[in-house]
Amino acid sequence: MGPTKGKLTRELMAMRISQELFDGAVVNLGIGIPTLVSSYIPEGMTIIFHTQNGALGFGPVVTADEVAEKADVDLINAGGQYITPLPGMCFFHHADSFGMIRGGHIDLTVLGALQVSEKGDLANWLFPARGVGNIGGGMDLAVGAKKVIAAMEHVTKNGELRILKECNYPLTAKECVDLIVTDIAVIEVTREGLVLREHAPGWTAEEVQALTEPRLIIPPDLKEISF
Amino acid sequence: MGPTKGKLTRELMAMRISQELFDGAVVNLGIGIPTLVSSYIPEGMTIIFHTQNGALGFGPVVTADEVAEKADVDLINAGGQYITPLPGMCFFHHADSFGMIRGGHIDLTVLGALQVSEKGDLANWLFPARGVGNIGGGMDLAVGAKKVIAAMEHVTKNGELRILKECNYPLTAKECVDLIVTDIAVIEVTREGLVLREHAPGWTAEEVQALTEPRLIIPPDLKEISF
Amino acid sequence: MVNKVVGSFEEAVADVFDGATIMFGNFAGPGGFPINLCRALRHKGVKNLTIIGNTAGGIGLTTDFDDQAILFENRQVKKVIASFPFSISPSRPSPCEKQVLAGEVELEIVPQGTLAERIRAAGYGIGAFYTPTGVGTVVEKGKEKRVINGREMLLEYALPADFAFIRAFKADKLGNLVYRGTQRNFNPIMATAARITIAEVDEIVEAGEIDPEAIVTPGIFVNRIVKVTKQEDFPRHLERSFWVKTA
Amino acid sequence: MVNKVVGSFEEAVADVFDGATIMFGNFAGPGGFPINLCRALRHKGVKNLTIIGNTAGGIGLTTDFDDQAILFENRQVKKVIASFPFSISPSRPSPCEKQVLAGEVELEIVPQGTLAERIRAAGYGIGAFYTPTGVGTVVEKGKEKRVINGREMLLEYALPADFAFIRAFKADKLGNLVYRGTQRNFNPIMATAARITIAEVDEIVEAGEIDPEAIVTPGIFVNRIVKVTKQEDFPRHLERSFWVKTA
Repeated sequence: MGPTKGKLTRELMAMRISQELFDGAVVNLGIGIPTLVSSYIPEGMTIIFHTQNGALGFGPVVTADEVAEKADVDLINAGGQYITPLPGMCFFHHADSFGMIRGGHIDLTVLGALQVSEKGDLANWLFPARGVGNIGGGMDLAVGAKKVIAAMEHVTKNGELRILKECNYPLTAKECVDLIVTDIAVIEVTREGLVLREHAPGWTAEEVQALTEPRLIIPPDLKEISF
Repeated sequence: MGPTKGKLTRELMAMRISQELFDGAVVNLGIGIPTLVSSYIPEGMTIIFHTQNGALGFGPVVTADEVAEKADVDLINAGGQYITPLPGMCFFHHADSFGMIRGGHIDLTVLGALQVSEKGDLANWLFPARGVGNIGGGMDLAVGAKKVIAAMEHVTKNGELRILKECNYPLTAKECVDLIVTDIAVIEVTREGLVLREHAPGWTAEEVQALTEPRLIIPPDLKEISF
Repeated sequence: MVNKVVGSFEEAVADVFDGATIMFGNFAGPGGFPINLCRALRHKGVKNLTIIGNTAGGIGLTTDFDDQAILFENRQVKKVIASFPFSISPSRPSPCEKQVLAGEVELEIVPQGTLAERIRAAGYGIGAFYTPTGVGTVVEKGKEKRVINGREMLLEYALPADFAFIRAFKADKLGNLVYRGTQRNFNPIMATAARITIAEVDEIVEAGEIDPEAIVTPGIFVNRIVKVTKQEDFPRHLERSFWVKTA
Repeated sequence: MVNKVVGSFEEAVADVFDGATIMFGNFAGPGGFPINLCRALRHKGVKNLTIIGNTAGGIGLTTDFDDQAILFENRQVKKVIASFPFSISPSRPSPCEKQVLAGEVELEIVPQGTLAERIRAAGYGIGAFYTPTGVGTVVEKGKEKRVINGREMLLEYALPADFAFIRAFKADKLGNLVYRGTQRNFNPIMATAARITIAEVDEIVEAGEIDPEAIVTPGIFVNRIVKVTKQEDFPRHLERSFWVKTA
C-alpha cells in the first residue's frame, strides 16, 4: 500500500447511505453513524422514520441548544434522543412496533456494525473484550427489515479487519446484510459473494481488497463514491 | 314421573344466572338465553360487558322501537344487535378482543348449549342434522373465560337428554363448563362429578336425575331455585 | 410523497388477479365491511379467489346488504377461510353454504380468536403459535398438539393474503386510519397481513388532522385509500360521536 | 363499583412479596417509567425479586433518574429478564452489570421484539410462538428450532408476571388508560400480562372523559391507579400536545 489514503468521515458515510433512501420509504436508523443519515434526506423526498420504542413519522432530533425549548421526556427515539413532532405521526406499543419490524414493514434499516461476514452475517451487539452486551432491538431489525445496511469503519482503530469470511464476534443475525457502507467502500452482499460497488476517492479496488478478508468481486462498472 | 312439572321460562333462567354476577365483573354473553341476563343486573352492581367484536363497557341493547332513534351500524354486539354507548366504554380490534378472552381476562361467560357432559365438555356449535355449523367465537370463550355457565333447556323438545356422560355432538371445548343452568336445575361441574345445587320449584332431585344421564351428586344443602 | 388516494373503487381493485387471496374486514353486519370494494370486485369478475373473513357473507341478518355473498353468486370463489361461514338460519342457507355443501367451494373453518391471531401473526412476522382454543374438537384434526404450562395447545400457522379490503372511518393522506366503534373488528389486523391493503373510508383529511394518540392503523400498512361517495341506507348516524361525556 | 384508585404508592405496592416477578414499563429514559412505584418498592424492601423490562436501570443516559438500578443497590433483585440490561458506557457499569458479572444476579437477555411478544403472549393466552429473531445467535441456545415457510424460527414461550408496574398519562376511574407519545413503550402489553397491574398516572378523570376511540389500555387490565403528585424535574411539557394540526 502507498501512503495513507483519505477516508470518508462519518458525515460523508451518512451522506452516501442517504442515496439508498426513496420517496415514502419507512426507515429505522440505529445509533451512531446511522442516526446521521436523517440529516441528509434528499430534497423533496418524504421519509417515514420508525423508532422501535413506538413512533412513526416524527421529525428531526432536538439539537443541544433546543433542549430547553423543545425537549419532551415522552418524545424520544431508540437512542434516547429527544425528537420533534410532525403532522401525521403516530404512536404504538412495543409489541406493535416490533410486529412492524418482524413483519417486514420497515423498508430500510441502517445499523452500526462491528463485523460483517462474506454471507452478510452481522455482529454488532457484543465486544468480546467487555464480556457483556446489550441485544436491544438490533436482532429484530436485522432479521425483519426489507433492506439492511451495515455502516462501519472498514477496519478497527488497531487495523483489524471487520469484513471477514466468518465473524468471530457473537452474531446479531445470519445472512441479513444487503449493503455494507464503510469509510472506504460500498459493498453489496450477493449470493455470489461480496461485490465491490464503489470505493472512496483515491482508493483502488486492490487497496480495498487488502483490507477485506473475503475475496471481493470487482464488477466492470465499479465506481468512485460520489455525493 | 308424576304430572308435567313447571319449568323455568327463559327469562327466569336468565334471572337465576344473574345471581352469578358480581360487582365489577367482566362478562361476555352469548346469543339467546345468555343475552337476556343483561336485563337482570342486580341493583347497584356495575357489570362491564365485553363483546368479541371489539367493545367493552357498553350499555343496553337497543330495543325494537328505539331503532330509528338509537341504532348505529357501527355499534353492535356479537349477536349483531345494536347496543348503546356508556361513559367509559372502549373499542379494540379482534386480535386484542380475543386476547382478552384467551388470556383469562373475562370473568364470566354465559353460553347457550346443546349438550354438556359429566366432565363439563360443551357442545354448542353444530346440529348434526344440519351437517354444517358456525364455530364463531364460542370455542375461544369456552376455553378462555374464568367461569363458563352453560344455559339450556334440560332436555330437547323431543325429550332427548342433553346432560350426558359423553356429548355425541361435536365439541366446542373439553372440560370447560363450571355451572349448568337449565329450566329445571342448577348443576355445578366438580372434579367429583355433577353436583345438583338447586332444582326448580316443585321438582325433586330424583325427577331431575331421571332427565340427566350421569349420576348427580345430591348435597345435603340442595335448594330450590329462588329469585 | 407517494399518493395513496385512488379515485374509484374500480381503479383500487384493478390489479386483483385470478387466484388471489383476499381478506375482508367484517363481522356480523354492514358496519366495518368494505361494501364498495366488494362490489367492485364482483364487477371485475376475477375468479378462483380465496377469501378470508369472519363470515363469508349472506349470514341472514335482518339488514340485507351486498357482502361476500355476491362473489359466490357470481362464482368467483374457490376457497373460504372463515369462522362464521354459514347463515344463522338453516332455512335460508347462504350462497356459500350451498356451494360448500355441493363440493364446489372448499372451506376451512377456524375459531374466531384463532383466525384473528393467525392474521396478526402473518402481519407481524410470527410463523406460528400455540393456542388452547380448539383442543379436543374438530379443529385439532391434523394439527400438532403439545402441553405448555400444564395445558394442551394446538399449533396454528400465520395466515397472510395478497390483498386486504378494509373499512375505516377516516384516513389522512399518509394512510393513517381511525375507525368508528365496532367498525374496527378485523380491519386493523388485516391491514398488516396483506401485500396490498386497500381502505374504504368516509373521509380523507390532511396529515395532522387526526390525533396521533388515537391513530389505530399506521399509514405504513395502507397502500390505497378510496373515499365512499354515496352512503348506504343503513342505520348510520355520522353526526353522532360515541363519546358520552360525563363532564 | 370497585374503587381502583389508591391513595399512595406505598399502599399500591403493599402486597408485593419476597420472590415476586415484577414487570416495569420502561425504555431508554424516565418517560414511560413508573418511578414512584419503583421508589415505593425500594422502600418496602422485599427481596429475591425477578424483574422484567427493556432495561434493568442505570444504563447511563445523560438524564439521571431513580430507575430499577435502585433495587440492585438495595440488593432486592435475584434475576433480570431484559433486552438492554447493561450501561451504554463500559466505563460506567450499572449496578445490574456489576452484580451479574459477580454472579450475584441471574440474567436472561432477550431480543427486544421477542421480549415484547412474549409479554403479549402471556397476557393474551398464547403459550408460545415461533419467531425468526435470534436464529444463528446466542439466543437460540437451548431452544427448539423449526423451518416455517422456508425460514428458520425459534420457539419462544409466554412470559407472565405477578405484578406489572406501569406508567400512563391519564386514567379514568374504571382504569382505562391513555399514554403520551413514546411513553407507551412496554406499558400497554405489560398491563395485560400480570396478575396485578398497578398504573402510575398524571391525572385521574371520571369515566367518559376520555375519548373511547383513543383508549389504549382497557380498564379491565388495570387493578390499581395512583396519581403522581410531584412532577419530576425532567424536560416535560405537560401543557403541550404532540398534535401538530395542519388545519
